[in-house]
Amino acid sequence: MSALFTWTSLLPVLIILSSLIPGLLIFATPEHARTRRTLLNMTGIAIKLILVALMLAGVSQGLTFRFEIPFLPSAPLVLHGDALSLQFIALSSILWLATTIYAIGYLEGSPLRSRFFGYFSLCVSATVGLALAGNLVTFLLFYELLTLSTFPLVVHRGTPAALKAGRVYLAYTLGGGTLLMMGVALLHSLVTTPDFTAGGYVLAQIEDSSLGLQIAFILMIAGLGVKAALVPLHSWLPQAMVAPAPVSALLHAVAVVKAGAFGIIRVVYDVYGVEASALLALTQPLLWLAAVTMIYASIRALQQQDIKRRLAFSTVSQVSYITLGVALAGPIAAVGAIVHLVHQGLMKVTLFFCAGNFAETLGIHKVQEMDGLGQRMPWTMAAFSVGALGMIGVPPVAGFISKIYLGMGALEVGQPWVVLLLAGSALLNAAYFLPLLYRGWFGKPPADGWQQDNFKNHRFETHWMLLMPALFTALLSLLVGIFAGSILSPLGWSEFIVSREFAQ
Amino acid sequence: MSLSFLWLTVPLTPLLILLILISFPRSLARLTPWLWLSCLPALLVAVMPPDSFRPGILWPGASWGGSEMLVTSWLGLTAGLWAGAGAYAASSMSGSKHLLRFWLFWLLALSGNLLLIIAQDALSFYVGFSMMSLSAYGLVIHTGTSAARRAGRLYLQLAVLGEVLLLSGILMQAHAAQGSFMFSDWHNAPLQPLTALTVLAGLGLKAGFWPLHVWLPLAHPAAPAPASAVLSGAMIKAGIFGIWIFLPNFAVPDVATPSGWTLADWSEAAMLTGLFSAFYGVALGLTRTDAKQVLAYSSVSQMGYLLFILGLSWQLSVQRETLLVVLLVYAVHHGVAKAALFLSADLLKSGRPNSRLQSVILVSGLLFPALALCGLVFSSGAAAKAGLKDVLENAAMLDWLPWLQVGAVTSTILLTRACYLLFNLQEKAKAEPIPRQRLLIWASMSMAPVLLPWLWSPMNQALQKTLAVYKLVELSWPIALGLVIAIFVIWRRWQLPVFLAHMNNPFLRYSMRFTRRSKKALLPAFDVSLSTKRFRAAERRMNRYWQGGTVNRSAALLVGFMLVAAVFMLVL
Amino acid sequence: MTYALVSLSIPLLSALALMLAGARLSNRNAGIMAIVTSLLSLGAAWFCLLDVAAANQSILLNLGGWENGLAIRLRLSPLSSLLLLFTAFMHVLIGIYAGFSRRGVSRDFWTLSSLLHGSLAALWLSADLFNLYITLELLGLTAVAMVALAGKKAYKPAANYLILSLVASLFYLLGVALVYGRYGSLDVVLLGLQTQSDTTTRIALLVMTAGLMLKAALWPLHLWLPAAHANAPTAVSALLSGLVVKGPIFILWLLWSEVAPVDLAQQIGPVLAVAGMIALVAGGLSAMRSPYLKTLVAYSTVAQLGYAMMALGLLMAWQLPQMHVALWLFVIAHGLAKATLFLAAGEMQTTLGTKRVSGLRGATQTVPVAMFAFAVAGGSLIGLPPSGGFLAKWVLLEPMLSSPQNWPWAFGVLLGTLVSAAYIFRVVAISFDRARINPPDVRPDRLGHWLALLPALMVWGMALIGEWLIEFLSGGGV
Amino acid sequence: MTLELMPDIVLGALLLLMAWGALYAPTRYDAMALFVAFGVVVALIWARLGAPDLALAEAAIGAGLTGVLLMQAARQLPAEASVTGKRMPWFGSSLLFLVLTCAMFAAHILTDSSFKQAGIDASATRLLGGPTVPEMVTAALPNSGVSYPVTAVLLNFRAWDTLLELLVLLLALTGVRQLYPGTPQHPRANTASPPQAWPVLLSWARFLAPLLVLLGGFLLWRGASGPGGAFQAGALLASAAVMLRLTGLLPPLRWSSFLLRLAVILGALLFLGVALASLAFGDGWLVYPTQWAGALIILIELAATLSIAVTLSLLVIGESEDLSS
Amino acid sequence: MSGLQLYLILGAAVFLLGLHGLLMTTDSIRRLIAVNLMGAGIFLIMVALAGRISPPDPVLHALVVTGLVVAISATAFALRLITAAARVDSGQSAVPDKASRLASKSESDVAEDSRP
Repeated sequence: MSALFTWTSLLPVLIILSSLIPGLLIFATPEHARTRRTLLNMTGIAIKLILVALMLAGVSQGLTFRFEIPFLPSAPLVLHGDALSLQFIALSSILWLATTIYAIGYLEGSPLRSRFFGYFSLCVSATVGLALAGNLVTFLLFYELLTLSTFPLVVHRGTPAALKAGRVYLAYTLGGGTLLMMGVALLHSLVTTPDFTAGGYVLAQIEDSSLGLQIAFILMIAGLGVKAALVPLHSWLPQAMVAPAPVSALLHAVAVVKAGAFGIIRVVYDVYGVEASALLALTQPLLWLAAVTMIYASIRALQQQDIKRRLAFSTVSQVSYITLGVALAGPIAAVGAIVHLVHQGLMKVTLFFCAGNFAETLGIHKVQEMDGLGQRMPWTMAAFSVGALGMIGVPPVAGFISKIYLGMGALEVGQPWVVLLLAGSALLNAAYFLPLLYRGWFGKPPADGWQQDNFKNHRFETHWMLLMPALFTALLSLLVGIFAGSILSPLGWSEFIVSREFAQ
Repeated sequence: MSLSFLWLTVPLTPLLILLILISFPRSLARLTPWLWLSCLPALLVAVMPPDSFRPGILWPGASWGGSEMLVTSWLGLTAGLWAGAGAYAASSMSGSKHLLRFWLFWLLALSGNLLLIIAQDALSFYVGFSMMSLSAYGLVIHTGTSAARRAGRLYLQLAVLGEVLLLSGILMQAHAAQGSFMFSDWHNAPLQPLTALTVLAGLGLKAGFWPLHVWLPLAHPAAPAPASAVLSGAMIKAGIFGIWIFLPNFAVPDVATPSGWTLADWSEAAMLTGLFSAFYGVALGLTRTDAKQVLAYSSVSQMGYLLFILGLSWQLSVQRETLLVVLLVYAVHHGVAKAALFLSADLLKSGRPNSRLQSVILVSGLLFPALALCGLVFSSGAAAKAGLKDVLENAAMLDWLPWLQVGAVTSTILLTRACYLLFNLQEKAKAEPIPRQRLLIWASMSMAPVLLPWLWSPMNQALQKTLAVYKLVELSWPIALGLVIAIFVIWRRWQLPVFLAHMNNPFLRYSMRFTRRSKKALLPAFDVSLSTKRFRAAERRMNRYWQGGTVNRSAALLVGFMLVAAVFMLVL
Repeated sequence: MTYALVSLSIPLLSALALMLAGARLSNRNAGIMAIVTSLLSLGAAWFCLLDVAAANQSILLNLGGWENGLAIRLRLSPLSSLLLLFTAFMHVLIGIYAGFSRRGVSRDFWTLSSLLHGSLAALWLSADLFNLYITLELLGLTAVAMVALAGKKAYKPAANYLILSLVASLFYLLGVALVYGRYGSLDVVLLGLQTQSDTTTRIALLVMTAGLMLKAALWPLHLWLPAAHANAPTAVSALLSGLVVKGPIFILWLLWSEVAPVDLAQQIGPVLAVAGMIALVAGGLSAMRSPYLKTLVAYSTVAQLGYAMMALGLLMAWQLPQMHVALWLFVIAHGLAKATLFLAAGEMQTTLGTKRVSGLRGATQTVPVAMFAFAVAGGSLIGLPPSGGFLAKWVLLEPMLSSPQNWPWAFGVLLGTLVSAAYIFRVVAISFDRARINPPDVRPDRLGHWLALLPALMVWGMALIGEWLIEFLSGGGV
Repeated sequence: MTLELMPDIVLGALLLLMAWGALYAPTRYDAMALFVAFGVVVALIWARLGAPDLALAEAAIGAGLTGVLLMQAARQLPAEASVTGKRMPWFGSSLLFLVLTCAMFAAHILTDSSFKQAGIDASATRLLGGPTVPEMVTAALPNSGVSYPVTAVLLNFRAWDTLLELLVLLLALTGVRQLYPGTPQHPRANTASPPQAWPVLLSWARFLAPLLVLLGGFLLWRGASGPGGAFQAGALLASAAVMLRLTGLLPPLRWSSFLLRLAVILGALLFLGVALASLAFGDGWLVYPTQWAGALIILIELAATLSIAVTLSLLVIGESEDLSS
Repeated sequence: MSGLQLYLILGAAVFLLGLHGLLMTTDSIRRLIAVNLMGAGIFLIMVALAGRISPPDPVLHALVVTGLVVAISATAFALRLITAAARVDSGQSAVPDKASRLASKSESDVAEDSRP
């Protein structure tokens, strides 16, 4: 009992509560109480950031943060803050900050904001919980909660298109959740559900029940692959683009797709372990799947004329980098995968912020309408460029660091064709991003003025709450690329994680 | 206290200035005349290189520095060219639109170009290289004309391709070097032919020799003159520079690949390609009627020579030091001269000389670099050519020598045509005096081919060797022959067939086709549609059937269920 | 045991008192009285649960002190104590809803609900086949009477329900007669020691099973349920779906887990399990396509009972104790969730003035609490963690997944989950429609909405005591 | 043997005939009449099978109360769509199927030893080698407080069943009650005088009713030692009440009257009170103290008879004004 | 064949006949009669079983008595319900029933939708 109340065991719970409680309070906030809502949001974020910093310090000092309550037989609810969780938590907390500010600006004056921010906070809580989950059952729990809390955000606009997208989203994610549950249950019946362990815990059972382990793996990857948007389970993602921009940003950069990717990392490294995965011949198919996703989604992105849809397909492609890195099953590739989790988040959130800014400020949704944007909104366009170039892998934006590590990792494990794949993907990325930049910077603005022009007489090119988050994340994605060598950078932290994962 | 942090200022100064420009866009007009100062730190460290700098918190393995001649002189050349062109551009671009955009790209490209030179590891090089290549796109299409946009598209496509190839090469070589990105480690690592090929292709696309030159004759004419000057003078050289440091000729036996392949095996092919490129550039250049295009083709031709030297260096590892000097001399020489020539394309359009002195300056300023490029005695060209010849002679590779002579002749013919076309520009020039500032900068750059041999020791040493009379004759007769042929042609007013002038670059078409194709639906979408319409009728029937008679139907189902269960319970 | 009997007699006394009081007691006071007695009963049930938990085994009581076989025996197992508690809780909750929310109920509701409470308590405690028949009849008649409370529109479904309910009881009675004729005993425990799988026993079990399935509306004998449950008053629907259909399931479970010979159970188990699987899908599809909200919820009962049937069938087939746990966890989780669904559905119907699912457009704005309750309870039906539904599904899945030849059954669970998700989220998705809001006719009734939310939160709270529940139920379920 | 069985076969054939007629007679009225006749035949059969108390009950219910109930219902129901001309599909085949089922069941009964007449294989119904339940009843009868075994079973050994059964009755009444409005609004509900009855019926009722009351009292008293008991008595009393009410000789039974309500619930209330008292002060739930068992049973029976009688009469003849509160 | 067996078979026959009636009749009254027939069949079986020993098994007789009470209660309720339902069907609702008036306070505005 005493172990329940030490600060190290309570910290994970507090981190979840720091967004959950404000979220619930926000639900109860009247619509017009804007200040109160903002205050609640900001307090939650501030507390969360402080707690995360505390945990970050603790974990690097070697402390363990573990909270456990009984739930199912031999599968308790465990929250466990380790280095990998912190990577994800830090990302989601920081991006929560940016996205909340952005959303406040974005939704100014629109109805149902209390509901929106309530679910928004729930969504972050679920994401953080998912990151802190200490075993598969806990992970599953938060995985489903995430689905539930994001759905209201996807359909927030409440238009028929939004509802359609929401239905598709649910069909996919709940289906995926079910598959995941089957996989988890199957695995539980084979090896029960201990905590995530570096190097996995199934190795002992591999002789007796290889078929079961393989099927469980397939089920879980299929379940996680829905959220991670692996082809052919990806098509909810582009459709979910009807959601408001902050939601798209959150879906793509932090919460949903990352939850899937994070889950894949957990399953491969901490449940099965690299060795067992290789023995069961599981990593190679996963690798192919990731490869197919990368190329397919990139090609599809080329054909999209809607900015957000193009970004969505880009997400599909980029998230499979993470899967790719995991499936390569080598330490360097693992670093690439884990660091890309953060890098892609930062860059993609920037892109969505900017796309939202275009839509909000000038009513621009299509690629063709982007001509001359750089003149009207140079800052946003600059942030957009940083994100886009990062996606292509142009240094020194963060993306190239991931790419280098993935490539090196592929060569390390003797899969040189992956380098070719990365090259091809980079080319395709360039093919669908550069035209946007071209139009933005070098196109001619419409002769008869913009079709709509909000914020014309503002101090900045758009509402400051819309602009600042974009600039902030763009700057971050630059900085984490430039200062990748520092210990506190995502890269440094990823190497720290991997050094633990592959210690044995 | 170590001054190594000075290396940091080399790429950062332009970026810092860039930030200032962004922050105070309104004072752009006041700042532009001073922008060339951003190259000062680079020039400074080129003169007095401190210890190399390893910023631990940058990307892994980042290391900037280099005190050897290669880096310092290349840095000096690059910084000088950028400074000169920058100062020139401050004047020449002053009236144009999107000035801020131009300078932003300019400074970014500058920063990248400087960074790639001082990089001691592949990643830093790659960072600089990417910054430079992509920013240069902004310079290429600055004018916004359709030609510029077409050229820009092709340039960008190939630049990205080149970068990707380069990155693949870097990855493979870093893997061979146990994960290290330091060039110093690479030199002890085995080199795979595939790695070599990708690096060669990636950097070659920048260097612009045949057959990777396709973008070059389009991009140079499209860009504003100062941009063309740095493009041709500094940026394409970065490709050569890169090849030199990426593909060393240290054919150390114990790091050879298992197959026994070394870079030397490709040496002859590279030299042949280089020579072909030299003649190809001339041949194509002669068909052009635009001065800048001709100059661009001349660059293709000259890059061929540089490739020739590179190829040679792979074979003659023992003479690496000598060859390095030759390469440096050649690169500096060509960079300076070509930059001056490109600038003149703008200068001659900008106005008419208003005094005899100006006319003299104009003519000589045009002729010096042109003739230097042909290999005029006492100029940098002579130093370069002679150095190359010496190496060949020392290595007893005399078969190649005649080709160099022929090359000199053809170069002369091409440059004569270039000068001819440049002078023709004067006819279209505005009827106003040439801005003095531009003239001054241009003139000082034009003099460089002549002055440099006396100021810069490596070139001076190379030039010293040409001072024997027979050497002077040997250097001069091809120029003379070329001039004679050219003057004869001009005198007889021979015209090239028109179709040649209108011969289009097929790659433009490919580029367009690629762009269009990429927008078409190539792959099917796996989108699900949740439609119930099809089942609606059947559903209605079902509903009607089950609607009435709950009791009867339940009883029937009860009996039916009992029957089934009875079969299971009693019969089975 | 004393507490159990107290818990059982309090509602019966309350019913009699209410009848006696008649119109002298105002409607409101009658409600308060019923609620208070339910609360008392709840308290007794709680102590009874503690007793059983302390004893950790079943307690048997021979009524009248007569010897085994002659006396009717009551049995208080951990399961029955839990069900007692559950029943009392549901009555308190729904009583409060019926009494204090804006939707009024007639005075007879209180009599009937007290009687229902008592008869359910009698059912959970009984271990005598004929006594079970009477409780079954009591249950059926109460349910019908309560359906008829809804007024004219409900008479026809109620009449159908009554007829089929009687038929079902008679089938059961026929089986009881045959069993007594064959073994000369009605006591469940004694019969469990005696039964053999001869033809008479088979016939008896067959007719009893059929009858109980009809009564419990297990697929394919569920036709009466949607109409009856959908047409009943809101509070009644909640009681019917949450509690009443569970009574016959209890007897069915008793029959097959205790009375029937094991080999027969193993033989017939798969049939039931398959029927359960079909129920899951067929009921779910009907719910998915139902144009009316309450019909949707009612069909969802049909579907969810498929889980129970599956658990029962597999319990019979494999004779695994986990399946007891799965079955009863399903029952309790479903009861709580269904209470919420019906209360929320009723509230939304009233507030929005429409019975149609499509009338819920914009419900998240206009009736947020009720809609939220609906969604949360729906989550448990789907089996999203960490709800009670998930707990049950997990326990059900474990044995299915433990060996490869059982995996096909897991596919049924998978399908069931997906179909449930489809119909729940059909409603939820519509409620987010902001473009074509259906404006409310009356102001939402706050209390009613929050009360609807309560059981939903409880079913998710089951996760907190999940491990204890599983242990408790597997400790002495039989 | 066949000869011996002749009356049974005749009765059986009659029974089936009546049953068939009750279902498929051309008019609803015929069907109902045949169902009443069916009840009479059943009563006969039970008398023959040695269950006189059942025969009594069946006579009171099947022939009496059910008939009235059906007639009343028929009066209020709209005319039935003709069933004779049109038959449901599968009528024949389902009948054949059920006949086959019946044949199979018969075959089983004829072969299974546990269904043989008397001298049955007693071991089959012995409880784990112990005595059979009837033997137990016989053995425990002296302690039960009554001497007639059926009554002992009903009110002592299985008193819990009976208590619940009383609740079923109450429940049915509650169910019926709430089909009627709280305050009469329809003019017909305000009828001050009962409908005019035939003079013959009137005189018969005057004669029969006291007889029935008397018989009921007798049955109740006799229940302790022989066939009879609360239910039979209650049923007879109810018949009398119904008859008197139908002929207008009895005032309407008003639910609003407290005494009536008390009478209705008295049986169950007393029973439950006894149960609770035995739980609180005695040896346990429904354990009668041996010396008071007889008295308690009589008391309960009395109350139950009253309740049953009133409840049944309300169920049968309660008009809306009677039932409204 | 003994008398016991005869009555057992007879009981089964009556029960099945009732079931057949339930299958085939559409009139509510007849359905109720069918249900009562089924009940009578079962009681017949029970009484016949009671007659296996002499004196007859009192337990079974007691069970039948209880069953009869239940049956008559249910029948009475069912008949009232059927009558009420039929009144509603034919639209000649004699009196507005309590529940619907009560409901009308809160539910009067509920749109009465009809099935498609």
